[in-house]
Amino acid sequence: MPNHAKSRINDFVIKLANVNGTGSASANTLLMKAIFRMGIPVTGKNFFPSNIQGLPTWYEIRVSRNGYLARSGSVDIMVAMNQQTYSQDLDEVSPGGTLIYDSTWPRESVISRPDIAIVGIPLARMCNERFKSARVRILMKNMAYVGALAALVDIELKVIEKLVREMFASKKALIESNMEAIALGYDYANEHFACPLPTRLKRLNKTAGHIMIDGNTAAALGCVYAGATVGAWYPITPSTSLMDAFRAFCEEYRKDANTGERNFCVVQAEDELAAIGIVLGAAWNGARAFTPTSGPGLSLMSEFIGFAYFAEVPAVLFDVQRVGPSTGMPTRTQQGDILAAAYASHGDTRHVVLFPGDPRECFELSVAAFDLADRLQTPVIVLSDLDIGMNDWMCREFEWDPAYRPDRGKVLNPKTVARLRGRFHRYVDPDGDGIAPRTIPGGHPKGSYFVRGSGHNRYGEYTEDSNEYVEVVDRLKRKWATAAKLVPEPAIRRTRKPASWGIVSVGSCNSAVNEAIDRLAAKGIHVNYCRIRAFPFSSKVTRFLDRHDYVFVVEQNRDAQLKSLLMVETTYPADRMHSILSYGGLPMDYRCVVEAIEETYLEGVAA
Amino acid sequence: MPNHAKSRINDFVIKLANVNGTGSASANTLLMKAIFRMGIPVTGKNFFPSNIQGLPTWYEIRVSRNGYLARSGSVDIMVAMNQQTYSQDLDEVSPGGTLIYDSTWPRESVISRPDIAIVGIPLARMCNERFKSARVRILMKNMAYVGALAALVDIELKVIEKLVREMFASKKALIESNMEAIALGYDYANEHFACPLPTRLKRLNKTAGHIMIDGNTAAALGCVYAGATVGAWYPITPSTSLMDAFRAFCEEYRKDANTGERNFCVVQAEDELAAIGIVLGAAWNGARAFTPTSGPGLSLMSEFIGFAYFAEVPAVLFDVQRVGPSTGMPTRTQQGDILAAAYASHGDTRHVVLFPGDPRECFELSVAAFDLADRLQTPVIVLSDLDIGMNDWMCREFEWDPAYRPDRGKVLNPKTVARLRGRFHRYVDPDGDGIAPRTIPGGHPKGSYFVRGSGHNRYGEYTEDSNEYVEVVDRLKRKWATAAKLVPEPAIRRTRKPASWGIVSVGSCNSAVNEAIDRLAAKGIHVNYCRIRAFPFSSKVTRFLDRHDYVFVVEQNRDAQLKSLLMVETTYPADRMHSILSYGGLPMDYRCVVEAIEETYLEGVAA
Amino acid sequence: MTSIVKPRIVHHGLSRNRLGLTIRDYEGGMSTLCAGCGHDSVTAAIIQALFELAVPPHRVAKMSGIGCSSKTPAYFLGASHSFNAVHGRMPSIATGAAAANRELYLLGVSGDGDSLSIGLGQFAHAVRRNIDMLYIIENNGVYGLTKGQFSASADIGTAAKRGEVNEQPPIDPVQLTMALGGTFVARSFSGDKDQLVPLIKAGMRHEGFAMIDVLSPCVTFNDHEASTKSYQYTREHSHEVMHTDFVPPMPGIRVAYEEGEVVPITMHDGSRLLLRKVSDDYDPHSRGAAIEYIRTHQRKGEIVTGLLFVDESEPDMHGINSTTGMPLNELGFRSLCPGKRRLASLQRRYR
Amino acid sequence: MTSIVKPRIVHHGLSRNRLGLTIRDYEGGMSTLCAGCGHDSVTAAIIQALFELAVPPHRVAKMSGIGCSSKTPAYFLGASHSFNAVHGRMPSIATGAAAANRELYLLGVSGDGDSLSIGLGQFAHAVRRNIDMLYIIENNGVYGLTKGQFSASADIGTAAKRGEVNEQPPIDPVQLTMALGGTFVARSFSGDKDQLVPLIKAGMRHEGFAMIDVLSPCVTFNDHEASTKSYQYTREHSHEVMHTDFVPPMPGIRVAYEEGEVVPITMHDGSRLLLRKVSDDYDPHSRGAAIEYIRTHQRKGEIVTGLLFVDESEPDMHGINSTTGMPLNELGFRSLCPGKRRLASLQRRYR
Ligand SMILES: Cc1ncc(C[n+]2csc(CCOP(=O)(O)OP(=O)(O)O)c2C)c(N)n1
Ligand SMILES: Cc1ncc(C[n+]2csc(CCOP(=O)(O)OP(=O)(O)O)c2C)c(N)n1
Ligand code: SF4
Ligand code: SF4
Ligand SMILES: [Mg+2]
Ligand SMILES: [Mg+2]
Repeated sequence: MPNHAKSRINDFVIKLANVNGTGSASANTLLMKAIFRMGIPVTGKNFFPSNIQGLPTWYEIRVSRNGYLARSGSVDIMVAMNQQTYSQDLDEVSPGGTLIYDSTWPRESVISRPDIAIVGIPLARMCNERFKSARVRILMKNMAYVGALAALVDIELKVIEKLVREMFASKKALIESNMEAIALGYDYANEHFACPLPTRLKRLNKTAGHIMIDGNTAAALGCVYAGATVGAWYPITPSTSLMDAFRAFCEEYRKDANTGERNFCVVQAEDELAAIGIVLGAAWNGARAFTPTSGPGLSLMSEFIGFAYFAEVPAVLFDVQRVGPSTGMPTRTQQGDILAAAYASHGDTRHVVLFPGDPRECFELSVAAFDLADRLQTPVIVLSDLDIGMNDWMCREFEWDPAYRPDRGKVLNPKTVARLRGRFHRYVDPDGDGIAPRTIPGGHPKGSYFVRGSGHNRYGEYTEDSNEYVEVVDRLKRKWATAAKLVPEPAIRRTRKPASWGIVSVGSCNSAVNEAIDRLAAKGIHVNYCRIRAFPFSSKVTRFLDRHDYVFVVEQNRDAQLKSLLMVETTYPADRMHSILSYGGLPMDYRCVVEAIEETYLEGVAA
Repeated sequence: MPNHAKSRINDFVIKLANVNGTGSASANTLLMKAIFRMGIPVTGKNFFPSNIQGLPTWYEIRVSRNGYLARSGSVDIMVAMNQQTYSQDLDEVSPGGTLIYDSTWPRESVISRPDIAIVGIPLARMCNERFKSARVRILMKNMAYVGALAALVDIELKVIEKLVREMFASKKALIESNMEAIALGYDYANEHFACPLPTRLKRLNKTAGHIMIDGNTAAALGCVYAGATVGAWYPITPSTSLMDAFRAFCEEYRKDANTGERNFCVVQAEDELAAIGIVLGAAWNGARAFTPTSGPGLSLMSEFIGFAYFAEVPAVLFDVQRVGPSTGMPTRTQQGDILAAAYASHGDTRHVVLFPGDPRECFELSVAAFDLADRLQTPVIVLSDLDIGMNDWMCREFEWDPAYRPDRGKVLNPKTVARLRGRFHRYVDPDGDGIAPRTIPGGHPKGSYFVRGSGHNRYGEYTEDSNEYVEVVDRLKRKWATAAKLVPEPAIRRTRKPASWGIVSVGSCNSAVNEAIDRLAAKGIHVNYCRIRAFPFSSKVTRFLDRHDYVFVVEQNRDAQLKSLLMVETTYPADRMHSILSYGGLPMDYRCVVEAIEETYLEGVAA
Repeated sequence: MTSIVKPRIVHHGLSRNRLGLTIRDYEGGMSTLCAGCGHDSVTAAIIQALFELAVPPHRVAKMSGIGCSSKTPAYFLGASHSFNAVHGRMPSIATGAAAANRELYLLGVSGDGDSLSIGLGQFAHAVRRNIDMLYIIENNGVYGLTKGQFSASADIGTAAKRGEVNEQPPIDPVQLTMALGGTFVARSFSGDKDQLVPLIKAGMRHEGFAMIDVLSPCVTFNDHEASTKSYQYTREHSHEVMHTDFVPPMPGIRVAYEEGEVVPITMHDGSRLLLRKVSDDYDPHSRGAAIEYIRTHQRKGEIVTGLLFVDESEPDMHGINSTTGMPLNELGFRSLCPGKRRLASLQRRYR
Repeated sequence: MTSIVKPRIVHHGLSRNRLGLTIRDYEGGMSTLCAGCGHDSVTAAIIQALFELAVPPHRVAKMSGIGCSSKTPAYFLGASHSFNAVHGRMPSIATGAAAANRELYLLGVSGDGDSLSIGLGQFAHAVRRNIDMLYIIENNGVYGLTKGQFSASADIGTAAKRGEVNEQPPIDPVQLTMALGGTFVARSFSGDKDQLVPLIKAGMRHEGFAMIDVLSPCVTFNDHEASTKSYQYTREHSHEVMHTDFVPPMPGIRVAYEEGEVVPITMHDGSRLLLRKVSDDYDPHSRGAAIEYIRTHQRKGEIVTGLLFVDESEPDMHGINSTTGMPLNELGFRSLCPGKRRLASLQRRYR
């Protein structure tokens, strides 16, 4: 076996090419978790088709002792389990890398490249010899490659075993067979190849205090912790798992053990128009309610979102973005709904948008979203994406402040209503912050009012009068100014050196940008970084812009939507913003940021 | 009778305050048409409630020998037929003006203002004495005030009579009774007051070659002339009359007199999502198809609009804007859907938008919309509004070039397909303009392809591949650049004097802006004017901007949507654009433009 | 400007209900519908029924979509909360309201356009979920508010009533709701207060989705000769010289008839409806028999009115969900938030 | 990348239809559905039926929404035009296509999610308009593509099959279509090619809206023990250590039975369906009798299959509209544009 690989400890990429529906996800997650438990920073990205069984699917594990979580663009070890994609997978291996394949059916002629190592392991044959049922054989093949990798890159077997025990805690019989399969691969690799490879792992202590979690689960947890009781949704990839997780957590924490009674209500709506309607109906009644969706759902909800803006009904929406336009590539990631979310609906509407940058922020910002929605009495859209939502990210453990109490905003309780001198008027702004106190149906007779999206005056009465209408929408504008003061501040990262260039970005670009900044710094290019976490833009965002001569706006869409929003909503000159765009549907690769900025830098040096 | 009025010939405003459902619209239109036929430029604006019967409704007729059609803000003669609104109507009369009311029930105590003339005419009493049925009496009261006005402002009776004859051509019996009612009012006024008033009409010759028509009728006519065969819609104010008119024209011109067969198909859809779907289904099959709607409908259509953008299906939409957000004030006008139309749908989508400035342009641009939709294979949204769509505007007669043939764009007919060397591939761009030739179903076996909004490659095949997807959306961007070259140019008006200031505006602001420019010029303030007629912006728009130091962007919405679009889509510095906004739902009043510009001017002079 | 405040006259000596309230306390703003509109009669029946039921007005949430019918919640129960949703989407608002507060009385008013065209999907799924609410469809066969286009229920009357359009089969909310498994299905006529008031009371009491299809004539656009047709006619056949915006004053249609009786109703356009009131001994507990009964009489040109089907045993949405008894919107935060300690322990799964 | 090109093998000696085409000419790309998926059997039946009908493939337009079922048009009639619409909106695309070209054969394939949840409104109104098309619902009681949530038709099988969820009454496309006035209503089972092929042929020939509800098991998410439940289970009860993404290979379910016969079908999850094929002498021309028949057997737990109702006399959308015989998309511009002279004369009205 040729060995071109230079030693790369704790810094490489394993990519696994599988067939959808063969149970490989469990094996791949197991791999990633084992690395994580060895204290080594790791991330896993899943590239799966919009299909249930039979099509190609990939899983990319990046091991990075420096804690870089973005895609790096190189593949050091390819586990090629899908004959359909052999040649493509072969091409992708970086020079000096290794390709592992199932040599039950030898393919030496097809699979060969002089600059990489080819490792054939007869996974199917070994599993077929050892296991009887067809079903089990398919599954065990996956475990067998886990074993082989364990030997090749030196994953601690006891870590794997512990994971397997946890995995099958409820089906003990399976523990043994799985461990057997792992041993098959492990032993074969050890016997036939010089294990471990130079590209390998070595225990570190860098994952303590961290967890591996996906953003949808984290957001669901946020909903539970924020006290949401009503969830409504229509299934759509990649947002479905958010509601699945919410339900699961609620079954665990919100169900009476004795009576089986639930103190939550999840409604699988007939479509997205109904889902947002259910949220508005519940929120009008004072429940915290939310709906997860993706781009097409956001489009369908837009009439109702405008309604909620004008009638001032709180609502929390999660748009887990996938590739658009139109129905798009449902299993690919993008940040293409920024404008659609910010200005959803016809007429003069604008909405609070939050941009979590990782699962931890999905948790935190989903709690913030409920507080903001209640405080501002308006829809808040949490703009996540497939990469954050469905991939496992390593992040710091979530914290919870036991003193936290929901900010329900200006809600008059029945007693206060009873004490009101005059009548209750829904849209009167007593404090000048644009926010009018509301009441909850069923509370007190004096508190009743008429919610309508059609023209209403400050008293909540129907109107078609110009001045009355203008008064209401002008107040809404005032409320918008208040929103800018309440939303989460941007995350700012400053270089140690003085820098006149800045990067502005959002959401899942974060890992790529952070890595790029380090690598640029190594080349002597120093940039500051402002990760926007909310729209409207707070003054900190505009201050960041104003302090830099030149700003790179990094985002994952074709049309520079974040930059467009900055052009409309700040006074920063457009000709000082430069777009760095990545919109092919794969999680962002840090190199595109490095290259774009370096190029501009070199142009500047040359000029 | 006091007479404070100074003589104002052919330059004043009559406002008629009525109760909805009492048949006043016919009388008011009659008045306006009579003035028009006297050769005097005139315009009529209808302010009606979202209601069928019983609520207040107003009609404002502006007579302007200079041909100004915008609202002027003053009311010289008020015809107060609605007791509910007496005091409000009284307040609105400009000093020196006249108020006419039905003195059957004298109201001298309520209706009095020292600075205006009050004219009481016992309309109800006279009609009750003359006519028997309750129904006829209600209707005739309206005719009686027409007669009174005829005497007071000197409308030629023979013009009125001719109109009445045309109106009731099919019900001759009514001609006499209507003329009788008119005579009642006419005679009473002549007997009791010094007729005509100083504020009055005098025949001119300024309406030859012009017609009075509303924009929806004009747009419908454009659809007929462009050869549209399929129309689908869900009724919504203020767009409904567009499809009503299309149907009526088609019944006249497109129905076989012998067989009764129709060569058009209008589908009243179950909602707007279905309406746009029907349009796409028809357009995919090569028919010219369209749907009229308003803001809420546009929101509901947005998923499908994005689909059409990506699948490249032509479609023509008319959004007759009403007040937003949400369901809004359906009977008031606004330009609030500019951003919603330009960027409709989630993902990276952008759409061709046309902005007619009057009914004549509704006609012309609706023909252009079909040509552009076919040429660019994409949705084209004609953004009209309630003011243009439902009010009668005086405009130059429409012209038709008999040599016109529809531009069906790149459609391969079955013969061409048959001759193709290789296979037909739907999304290959042979000419570099971003437009790929299409075929029509049913034509030729070789021409078949799969329309999908989900990821497809240049061949039209399903894909989830990054590069293939990027290739397609990059071509769509190329197509967008082509669109900018094909769309209608802006209308530019230059002052004779050198001007460093410009006005940019769209649609129904036109009359107000034109009048404002004249009035500013009279004050020595000279500005050029660019009325944008399409998005994407053609190079002529950017050139106009670049040639001016300072630009006022005049539009009818709160959020400066046109200005936002200019900020995003041109390089003109945002700090050199100043918004002039009018968003109360009434057609724009020229004075707000004059005042804003004058103020800036005076500031500049002072500085 | 366009909303009219109704003079509030306190009548002494008005009878009072269990709560000590008079019928005035169940009224709302002045109607702005056309004189004689059937919807106003339904409003009156709702006021009467809720007064008799002695529901505290503030415990009722009124909901509607868009249309003349959907405006009516402004005309009754002025002291109740109300939600005027976007067109066709009231059922989802109701679903959310029910989810948040299972103790609120939910009363929805919709139109045939609102429920059978744009809102058909939401309507059907609210039925299927058995949301605990009363849902009244004020069915006039037209889109009143947008000036008289035919709705999907057009042609419920005599066969030839509206010319060619009757070739499209009407969607009958009663048969549709039966097919969707509705648990309370009734039909009435707006002018028949004797029947309507008890039906509304029964519907309010029903635990689950109660649908009452109320035939409610539109005096303005159902008027064949004077308006619908002439409206169409003006548009289609004559030169559009003038707008027609005249709504002749019309009286509402009233009717009173006995159980088991069949009466003809003459509509404003001269067409006739044959209403059959189910007789005293009609058993509304069999879905099959109800469907059979409705269809049999339909073949004879009769429209059956009354409580046609009811099933009190089906669980509503909360029953299916096993939701806790206390309204969700009243649960304290402590009972909802798993807290700091649990957060720490549950995160072990993600290591 | 993810689309697989099917090897095209020319078999000599394959039988040819009237047009001289072999069955290969009616095939499409290779299916990417799960092995054993009922939808693949429907695809096969469509191929067979259209081959036998000898329809020129390019005269057929295939349409669908979104879902596993809606993907299937890629797997048959590769030489036909096709339109894969957004979720639930295929009926409106079909309506527009029919409007533009009345001579095209329209063949729509949808799922129970696509047609009965998000698409219910459009489906109902396509039925009501009697659009001339064949509309197949591949009904599996779940949302296959989004991984097995229950659809609105869930629980069509035995009563206890899916636990608590069967408290929500399923929407039955057959009864719904009957209630909406559908003119061709049939039901079949994906594995019953003998019944399905003739039904598809009849549906293609029907002039109006032909609906076939095809029970089409989802082998992956209907599998009680191995997948649906365990999928739920993993999510709800155990710590989410691992993703479950394993789809065990399954064979498709086949069945053959005679007219008038009742057969039990064992589904992948072990539950049973009782199918009853209408007998030879069943008369599908009475709507009332058909409803009665379906309901009677439903009470016995039987699902009736076959052509249940047909009415050839109702006009389709074009009949109602009196549309000209030539497809609208073929009319010459001259016959559509009134021309310069007429424009001048008609403008006199606006003076
Ligand atoms: C999304 C949307 N589309 C269209 C409309 C216009 N619209 C208002 S009411 C209405 C129909 C109402 O008909 P129905 O529900 O029968 O009420 P009715 O007026 O007859 O009582 C329509 C189409 C709207 N408000 N919103
Ligand atoms: C607007 C929108 N919402 C949700 C989805 C996600 N989605 C795709 S397929 C599907 C359900 C499909 O179910 P069904 O029609 O029964 O098809 P099956 O897969 O069971 O054959 C859903 C909810 C979508 N594509 N678009
Ligand atoms: S238009 Fe018809 S439905 Fe509307 S208020 Fe008038 S009578 Fe009633
Ligand atoms: S998930 Fe179910 S419906 Fe989808 S392809 Fe697999 S078996 Fe068929
Ligand atoms: Mg109606
Ligand atoms: Mg399904």
